[in-house]
Amino acid sequence: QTGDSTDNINLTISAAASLKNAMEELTPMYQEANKGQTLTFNYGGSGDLQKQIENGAPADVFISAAQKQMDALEQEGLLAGGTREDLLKNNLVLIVPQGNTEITTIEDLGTDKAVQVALGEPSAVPAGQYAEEALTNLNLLDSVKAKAVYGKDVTQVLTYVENGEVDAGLVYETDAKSVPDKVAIVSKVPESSYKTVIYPMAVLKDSTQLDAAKNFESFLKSDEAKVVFEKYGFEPL
Amino acid sequence: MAEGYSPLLISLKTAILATAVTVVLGILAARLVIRLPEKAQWLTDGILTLPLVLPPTVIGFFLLMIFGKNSPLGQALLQLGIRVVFSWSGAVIAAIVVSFPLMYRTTKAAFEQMDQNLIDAGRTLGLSERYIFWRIRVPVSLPGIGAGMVLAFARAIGEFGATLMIAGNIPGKTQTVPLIIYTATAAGDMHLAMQWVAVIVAISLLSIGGMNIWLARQERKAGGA
Amino acid sequence: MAEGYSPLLISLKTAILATAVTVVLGILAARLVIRLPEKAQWLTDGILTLPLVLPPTVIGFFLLMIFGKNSPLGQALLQLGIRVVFSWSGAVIAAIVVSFPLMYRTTKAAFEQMDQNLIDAGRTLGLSERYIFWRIRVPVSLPGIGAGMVLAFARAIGEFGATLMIAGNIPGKTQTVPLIIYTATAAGDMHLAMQWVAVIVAISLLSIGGMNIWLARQERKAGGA
Amino acid sequence: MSILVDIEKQFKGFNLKVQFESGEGVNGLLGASGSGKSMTLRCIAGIEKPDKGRIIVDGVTYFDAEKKINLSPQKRNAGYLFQNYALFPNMTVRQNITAGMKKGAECTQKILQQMLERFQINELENRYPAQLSGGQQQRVALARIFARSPKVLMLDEPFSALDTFLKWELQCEVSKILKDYEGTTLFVSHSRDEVFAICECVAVINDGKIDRFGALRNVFADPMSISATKLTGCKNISRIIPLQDHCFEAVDWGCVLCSDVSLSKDITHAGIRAHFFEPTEHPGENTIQIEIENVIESQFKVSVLFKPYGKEVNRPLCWDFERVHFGKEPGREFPQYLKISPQNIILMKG
Amino acid sequence: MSILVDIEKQFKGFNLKVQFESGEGVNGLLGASGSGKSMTLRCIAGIEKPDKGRIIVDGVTYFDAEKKINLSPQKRNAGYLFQNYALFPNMTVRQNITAGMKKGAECTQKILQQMLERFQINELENRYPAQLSGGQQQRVALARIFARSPKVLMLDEPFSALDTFLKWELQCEVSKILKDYEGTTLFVSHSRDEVFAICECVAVINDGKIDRFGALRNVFADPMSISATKLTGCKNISRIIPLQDHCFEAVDWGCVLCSDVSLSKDITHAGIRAHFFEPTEHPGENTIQIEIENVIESQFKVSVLFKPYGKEVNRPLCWDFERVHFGKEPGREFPQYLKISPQNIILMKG
Ligand SMILES: Nc1ncnc2c1ncn2[C@@H]1O[C@H](COP(=O)(O)OP(=O)(O)OP(=O)(O)O)[C@@H](O)[C@H]1O
Ligand SMILES: Nc1ncnc2c1ncn2[C@@H]1O[C@H](COP(=O)(O)OP(=O)(O)OP(=O)(O)O)[C@@H](O)[C@H]1O
Ligand code: MOO
Ligand SMILES: [Mg+2]
Ligand SMILES: [Mg+2]
Repeated sequence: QTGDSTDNINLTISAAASLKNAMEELTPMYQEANKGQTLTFNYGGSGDLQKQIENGAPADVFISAAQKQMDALEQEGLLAGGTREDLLKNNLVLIVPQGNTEITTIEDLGTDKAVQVALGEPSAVPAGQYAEEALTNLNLLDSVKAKAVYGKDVTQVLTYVENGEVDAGLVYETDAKSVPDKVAIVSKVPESSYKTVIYPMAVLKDSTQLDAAKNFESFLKSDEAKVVFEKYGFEPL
Repeated sequence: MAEGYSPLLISLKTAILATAVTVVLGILAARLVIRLPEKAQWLTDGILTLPLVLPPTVIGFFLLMIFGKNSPLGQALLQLGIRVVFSWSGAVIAAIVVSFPLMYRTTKAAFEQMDQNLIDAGRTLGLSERYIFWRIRVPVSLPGIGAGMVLAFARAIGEFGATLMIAGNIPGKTQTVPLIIYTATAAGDMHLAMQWVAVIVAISLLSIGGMNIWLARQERKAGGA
Repeated sequence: MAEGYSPLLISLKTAILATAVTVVLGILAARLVIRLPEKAQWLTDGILTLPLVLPPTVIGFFLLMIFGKNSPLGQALLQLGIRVVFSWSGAVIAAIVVSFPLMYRTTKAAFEQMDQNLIDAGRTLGLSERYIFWRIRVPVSLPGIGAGMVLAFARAIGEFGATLMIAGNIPGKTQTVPLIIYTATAAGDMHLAMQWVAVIVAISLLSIGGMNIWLARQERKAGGA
Repeated sequence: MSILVDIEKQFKGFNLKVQFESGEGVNGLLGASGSGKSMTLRCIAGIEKPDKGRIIVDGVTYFDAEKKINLSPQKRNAGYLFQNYALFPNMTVRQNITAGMKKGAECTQKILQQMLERFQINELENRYPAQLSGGQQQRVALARIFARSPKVLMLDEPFSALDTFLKWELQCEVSKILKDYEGTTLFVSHSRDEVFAICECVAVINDGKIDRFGALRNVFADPMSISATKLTGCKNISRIIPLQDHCFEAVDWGCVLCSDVSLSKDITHAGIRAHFFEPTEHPGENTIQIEIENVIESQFKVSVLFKPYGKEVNRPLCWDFERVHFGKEPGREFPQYLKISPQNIILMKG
Repeated sequence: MSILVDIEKQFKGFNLKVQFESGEGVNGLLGASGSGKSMTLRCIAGIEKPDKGRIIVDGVTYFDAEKKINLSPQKRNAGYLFQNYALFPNMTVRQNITAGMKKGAECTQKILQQMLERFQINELENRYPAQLSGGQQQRVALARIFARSPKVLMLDEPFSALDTFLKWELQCEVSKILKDYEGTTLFVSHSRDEVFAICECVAVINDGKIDRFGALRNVFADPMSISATKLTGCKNISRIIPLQDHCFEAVDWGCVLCSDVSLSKDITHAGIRAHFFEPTEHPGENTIQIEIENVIESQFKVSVLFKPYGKEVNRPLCWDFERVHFGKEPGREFPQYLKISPQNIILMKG
């Protein structure tokens, strides 16, 4: 199964959509260093990516935005043994529309200062799951739930905040940094209040280009890649 | 089905109201456009069909721009105490926008297929253009209008991307069946998702069936034979 | 527009092929259904309209179940070297499925609105049902069929949820304009997203305009006057 | 060739119950507006399905309710000229005419040319129906039917939209074609002259029922029913009270007249065709002294409305005669008496 | 009331160029199939727009190409009976009839009842057009037009789908209505008798152009053009070569005949109506010795096709005469000569 020939290698990577900007910067770097190899990305929600892989999508590498999907694939035996690694960490931050100075701490979400709060749909959006966990642990959930608006993805949460439709929102730091002019980051959500957000990656069992895929994994772990990830707000592990 | 039946009720209410509005708007739009010179129609057609082409999320985004806090219209509405964003009215508006092209285009085609002689006869009988339109053109075009209605209703019931954006996904308020399906699917709860899919399938079979029967009766009433 | 023009080409190729298939399928389906007793039609109509009601993601999910490697069909196709998941054919299939109800329902309405006398005349002239259908019913119903085509094409061009699911979002291969809009939005690159929105608006204006002109010419050829 | 029709069909407010049998030749179908002529043809063509009965053409059962046979229109090979033509709007005149013809390149062309000439539509070959006048459409529809030589030919008022001259020419053409034609023809017409010129047998249909069926001459000479009498063009009809012998009192005209045959009991009405009065200056048998009420002059004809002298009648009688010199002003002398010969009195059953 | 029409309109393959002016009364429009009758009416009704010219009714300009006036059909108040009826399929007979009437509860009901009775459609009040026979549809269309008393009434073959008896009755009804009617009526008909019974003036239209316009009697007595002669029902037409005085050689008949007026130079054809021959047993002026080719007998009429004795002709002449006794078998004696009086010869310009 691992009969890689050195040239004409084309890796398909199913990656969480939030990685798109970073990956676009990394791709030429990798292809420069590994002549003859090309990278193809398939971006989507982690849950969708998981379902595609389960149904035979021909991907070589999977980078999920949460452990849950990776766990599922591992249990189903779809990962190549020993290739799963944690790649990145992301942080949950509290954001407000640019110019809003009322809200200064996460506790303000429980007060009248916040009339409506945008969150990711907890069952669908990983960021929403973590946000709920954090709010629970901070004893804010009951008061926030009544004013919560759930977005189907992080982008939607961002859009609401950008447009001032809500007074605050909880998103990943990386998402907040993708629109620096429009939203202001008030603070990181206390790390102790939620399980660390890990982006795991793994090579898939059905990959016919195991070596190249592993090589790509190690490239993502390299120092030059770390610089790029940091630039987009990730915390490389 | 932890959420109980409210998504079902919200979906039905939204779709019914939206379809009603769309039907009227679609008929009026078709009426305006068929009077334009043929040369101008490609542009109006292109523009009025846009909501079908654009991804619903993009439509939702535009709606947010139009009705949001930062827009003059949104501001004005807020002054009047009307909030479209995150409210049921937002869901209705989203459903109207996405279903409009279906109603409009189908109705227009039905109008075009009609026997021009009947219109001419109406005119020489001194009937006003309005009367000719509502009492002759519309009834005679009923199969086409009915098809448009069915499509619009189906689209409104299934609408999800734009609704989510402008109306939010607020359980008991704006969470429609497609939204709950989406949420469940995304969460990997296929069991719940499929339950709601079954509900939506049932709704559409029943409602489309009902509409078909109603339309057939109207036509029989109107068309004789 | 780092991706260059390929999303545009992919979108156009996909939508054109899908529309072609949908037009044929829609016409055939309408043909079958209008022959059924009226009582049976509410069911077929309901079922054939389902793809419009279901959220595209759910459709994509079902398609994945049908064409994925875990299904017998998917297995069989794989044996033949055909892979639907993550391939362009998947995008085409998704577009066909979502646009089908529009073509079907509009065409059926046009068929129903037609003068039954012409069909009867064809029959007494000994013309085969096939000839009557293709050479009389279809040409006479051209306004309706054209409307269906325009709607189907628009829907195919705008399709996104189901495509994402079954064909993936692979630049240069399955990434259509709506997908790049989605990806750009998801990555917060509103500028890029709006550029592509402009592209899709332009496509649809041009193509719908073109179709209108083509249809008008066909009708003029066919309908006299 | 033979045709047997024995069908029933119910509508809300109208019942069709038609029964006749005929051999080769041209059968006229006379009937008032709304009496069921078109419906009968539609049943034979297979467009409408009767509720009961059967239709057998040349030994082939087209329809039999009991045996559950219902041949498709295509298999019936019945040429039906629709009252409203039903031309295909998307086809040119040529395409319309050739559509129904069996394939076969050469012959198709020849027949097409023949039809175009026969029906005088040569120059319209490439037009679409929407670009034709009413009469032109009717001729194209005729050409379309004749182009495929069907087994049963059903013409529903084939000349109604044509001017006199053209009608006369086409009537000649069609009657020539029909002479050589081996199938059965059913010919619906409102014009007695047309029926007379073309048909051999006539069926008279009244309110959905066949009132009278027989050879043309017999039906016209002795229509027997009131509806048939009216449809064959008799303008003067009166209720009667039979007297002794061959005579009767015409109630509506207030006079006594005699026939040359004896009156059976079921005779209730008598009729006199407006052409059959003979002017005379002397009283006599079957002779009425007249009092003129009105004179209507038309191109070749004068209609005199009169009543028996000194009587009150519900409705005047009508005497038509031909004028030989056109343009002579009225003011002529009319006779004092009109005579009707006994063999020209039509007797009818109510 | 007055009407002035002076319009032109071009089609591919057909040019309409119609010009006439008339006062109150009923104007017949006679013309062969495809000659432009319906098109003219459509232009007046405002359904088609002429390319040039003007239409003025009762002082109101309906259309004037130069002044860019083009009144909407609604404002023209012209009642146009469509050749194909154009009933609204979604309305009942009652609704169809009342649709065009000005509002006003009581009166509407009264007029409706009157129309239903006049056109004998009382029982069909609640039917939809699809449930009516051809003739019933035509009557509903007539009722719909008459119900709103328009200023110009345009009837396009109003009785074409009716049986003889009903046609006769409705013709009486319509001519009664038209007598009291204050507007102008344009009446398209293919039936000379109908035109004769109803119209005061006649316009003859030939290939898009008005050939002849004048009082009914004048046009029929002296049609002047070939097309008008044909349309007024003359079956015998021949090219002529003028000789001295009032006489000419009839080229197609191979004989010499004389008229009672002198022949102007532009006379190229002569015609003899088939009814106007008089049988005689002696030779004489305008008398032809005949050789019978064929005898066609119809209900009340005998047509004898003959040629001058011993001559070869392209087309036989036709002599029609009325039969007074129906049912007499043929085999009668025909005369040896036919005479035609000079004043009954029609002279035409090519
Ligand atoms: N769908 C229907 N429902 C009820 N009655 C109907 C329907 N269709 C036709 N009829 C009636 O059936 C009768 C016969 O119709 P048909 O068309 O055969 O008449 P017709 O003899 O051809 O008359 P015409 O000379 O006027 O064409 C009419 O009285 C008509 O009103
Ligand atoms: N759209 C068109 N294009 C070209 N020619 C046309 C068009 N419409 C009508 N014509 C022609 O115009 C002529 C006049 O048509 P019109 O309907 O006025 O005839 P008509 O006198 O009413 O004849 P009919 O007695 O047969 O009804 C016909 O020869 C017809 O072929
Ligand atoms: O996998 Mo996501 O797009 O970060 O929810
Ligand atoms: Mg009929
Ligand atoms: Mg006409």
